[in-house]
Amino acid sequence: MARIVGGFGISHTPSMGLEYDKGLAQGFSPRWQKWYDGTRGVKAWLERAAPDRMIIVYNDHLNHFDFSAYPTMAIGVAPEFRQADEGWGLRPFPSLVGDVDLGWHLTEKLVRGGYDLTVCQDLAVDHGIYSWLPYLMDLPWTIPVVPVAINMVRHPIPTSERLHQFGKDIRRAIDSFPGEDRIVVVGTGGMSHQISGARFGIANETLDHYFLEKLKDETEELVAIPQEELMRLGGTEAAELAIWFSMRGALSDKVKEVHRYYTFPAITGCGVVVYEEPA
Amino acid sequence: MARIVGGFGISHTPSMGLEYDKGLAQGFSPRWQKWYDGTRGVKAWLERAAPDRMIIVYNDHLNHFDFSAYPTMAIGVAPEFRQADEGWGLRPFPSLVGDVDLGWHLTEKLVRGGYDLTVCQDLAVDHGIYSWLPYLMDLPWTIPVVPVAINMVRHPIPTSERLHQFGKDIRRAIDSFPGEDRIVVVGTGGMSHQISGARFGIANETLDHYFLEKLKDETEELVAIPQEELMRLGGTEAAELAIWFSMRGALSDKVKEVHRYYTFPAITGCGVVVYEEPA
Amino acid sequence: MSNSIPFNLDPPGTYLYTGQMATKGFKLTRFGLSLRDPANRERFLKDEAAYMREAGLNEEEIRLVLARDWTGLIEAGGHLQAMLKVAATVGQNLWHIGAHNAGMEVEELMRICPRTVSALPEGEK
Amino acid sequence: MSNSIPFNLDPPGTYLYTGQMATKGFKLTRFGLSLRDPANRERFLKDEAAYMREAGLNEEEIRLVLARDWTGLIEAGGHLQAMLKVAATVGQNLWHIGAHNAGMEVEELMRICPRTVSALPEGEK
Ligand SMILES: [Fe+3]
Ligand SMILES: [Fe+3]
Repeated sequence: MARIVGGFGISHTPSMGLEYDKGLAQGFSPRWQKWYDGTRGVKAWLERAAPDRMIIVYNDHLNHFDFSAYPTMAIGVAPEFRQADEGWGLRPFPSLVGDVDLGWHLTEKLVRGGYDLTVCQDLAVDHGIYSWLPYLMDLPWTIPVVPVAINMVRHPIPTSERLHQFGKDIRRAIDSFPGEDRIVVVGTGGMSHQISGARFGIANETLDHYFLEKLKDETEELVAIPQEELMRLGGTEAAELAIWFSMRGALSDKVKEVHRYYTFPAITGCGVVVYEEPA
Repeated sequence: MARIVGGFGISHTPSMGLEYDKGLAQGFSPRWQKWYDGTRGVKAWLERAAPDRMIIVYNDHLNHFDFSAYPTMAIGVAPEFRQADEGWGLRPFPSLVGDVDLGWHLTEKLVRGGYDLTVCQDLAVDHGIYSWLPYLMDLPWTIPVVPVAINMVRHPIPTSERLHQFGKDIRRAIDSFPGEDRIVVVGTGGMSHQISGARFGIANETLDHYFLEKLKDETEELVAIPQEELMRLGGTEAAELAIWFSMRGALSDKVKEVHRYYTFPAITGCGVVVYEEPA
Repeated sequence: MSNSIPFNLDPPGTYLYTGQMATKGFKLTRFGLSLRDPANRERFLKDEAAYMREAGLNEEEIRLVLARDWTGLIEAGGHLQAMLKVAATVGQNLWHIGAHNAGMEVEELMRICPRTVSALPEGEK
Repeated sequence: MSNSIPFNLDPPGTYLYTGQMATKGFKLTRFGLSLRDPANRERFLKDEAAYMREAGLNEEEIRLVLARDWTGLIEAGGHLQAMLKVAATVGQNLWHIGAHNAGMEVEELMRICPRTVSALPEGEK
């Protein structure tokens, strides 16, 4: 039977990706250098974890979907997922390899289990994944991925409870996936930040550290925080932290934290935490 | 507080609409005349019920959505919903009037209550609604509508249990909708039929009558029937009967059946049943 | 059971449309649905093969469409609703698809429809 | 609390994007997102007003875009992510939107960011 060997939560922002490209070309700014250094442990862990497949719960930022039909939860099931043009051209990275088999398996289990997934056989992925993948995984990218996009751009968004339960149900679905494959589950969403309104630039590092500290063992306590409260204290985009609950829910109570890093380069809290399942 | 005054379940098929147009122009075929006569009681009831708003749970047949992004459950929230061109041109009917206020209210309650709706601010509606609305409601169509589209074109489809619960949760959402408006809830899906494979044309009238007979008071018994069983006995498209459960779930235990009709004009069971809430 | 219609969901009686079918027939279905647009219907009718090649269909899929092999198309993952658009565009309809699937002439199929069966879920009579 | 950032979600500090905003700003958002396509960016830059009229925007919305009135656009229901595409197309960026929203110059905003606050959910310290 397939099994989840670990997972990580990680922030994403457009600048995280653009600064990386710029850094490669003309040297990294000190603010951002720290972040790329701080995530090297994730890359090392990922190589050790050697996943055969990955599930990435993320959010789109109106870069693929639009309001003609905006899904609360969408799953990508296709042989590949191209990069979305966010309005300033494509970055020099290839498409993601899609995991059709695991994608349909999850779709079957999750839809029949009460999740109303929109199934995308054609999906372009934005900085929600592209802003961190390039420095966590060497090219060529060969590990097939199932992306799951959660609505965070317009309220109502799904509750923290539901996203946490979603992770648990992903885990249950994996239990019945045939084979011996090793699976890593990622949850990615911004930490404290707000990028519109007069509160633009709000930075609550205290909140972010508190979140990283509690995620592993005091998950329920974090899940119980109203999303309004996360937004009030950490900025509207801090609501994306709820996506991390899906990753946490997909892992067991027995995980070990093997890496954690946090910095605040510009206008967004940048954090990462890696959990590993016992062998 | 707004309240649901009743609802109905009704079949839909493309021919039901096309034969109606043909009938108006050059006289009705006897097979179909029966159906239009049999639904007159629904029209009369609808006039008496005088709804201020309507919720219609239906399914699209790859006429609006496609597999680039096919939603398990989609809600339309827009000022109008145009008719979908199914591949043989538009029929001479106007767009539906959309109910933006009720649409967002339902979206808020249902998404926060654990339904992962894809919200459509631009939606074209196919024969799922257009094949019966023209003879149940005089023009101009003024009652604003919230359409909810359920995936029935590709498995996995949502379970009968979930669709039934969905109706109950629609009812709960209406309880908190301000005003005194009268609301009618419709569930529409084909009865026994299968339109591909060597079993093309299968007609299980026994099953359809059984369904119509039990829907009001023995709902749970019907809900418990595996959808595979419905398809095995009534043809693959009989799975659409599960949509009727959402209508039933939105109504109370105290409804009175005020109209029922059934016929089998060609290759699809055509049935309708109307339930009215006590005053 | 009339017309010996089997009470199971196996081919050739039934082609259940699953995710795997949707992956296999993704381009075929997309092509069929493109014919919801009148302008595309016109372009397709002008040169069927050219239109399909542009839509990314492979040679086998193109052959199936040109042959109006509705059963083969459904087996190849073309969704019935999408193949129905193809049929409508070339002047055929649901009955042609059904007859091809059922292995009979359209007239014969129309004559025996509705193919009445009578059965209730297990444990009911 | 630095920069006197309020811990609430009211305007002008925060514009929560709700369904009602999405209805109000549907065309505006759709217009902004159309600029994800390079060809549209080019067409827009050639004649902004003409492009916007074709996109169905009303005169007030067009005026707001021409004035780069990012705050007015957000109040009109233009989603930030969509307005960001407009900004990028006209050579501005997120900082310009933020500065306009915060009522200061870009340089000033950049200087005071990150605008550190420190607070935990109620009952925590
Ligand atoms: Fe984000
Ligand atoms: Fe149908």
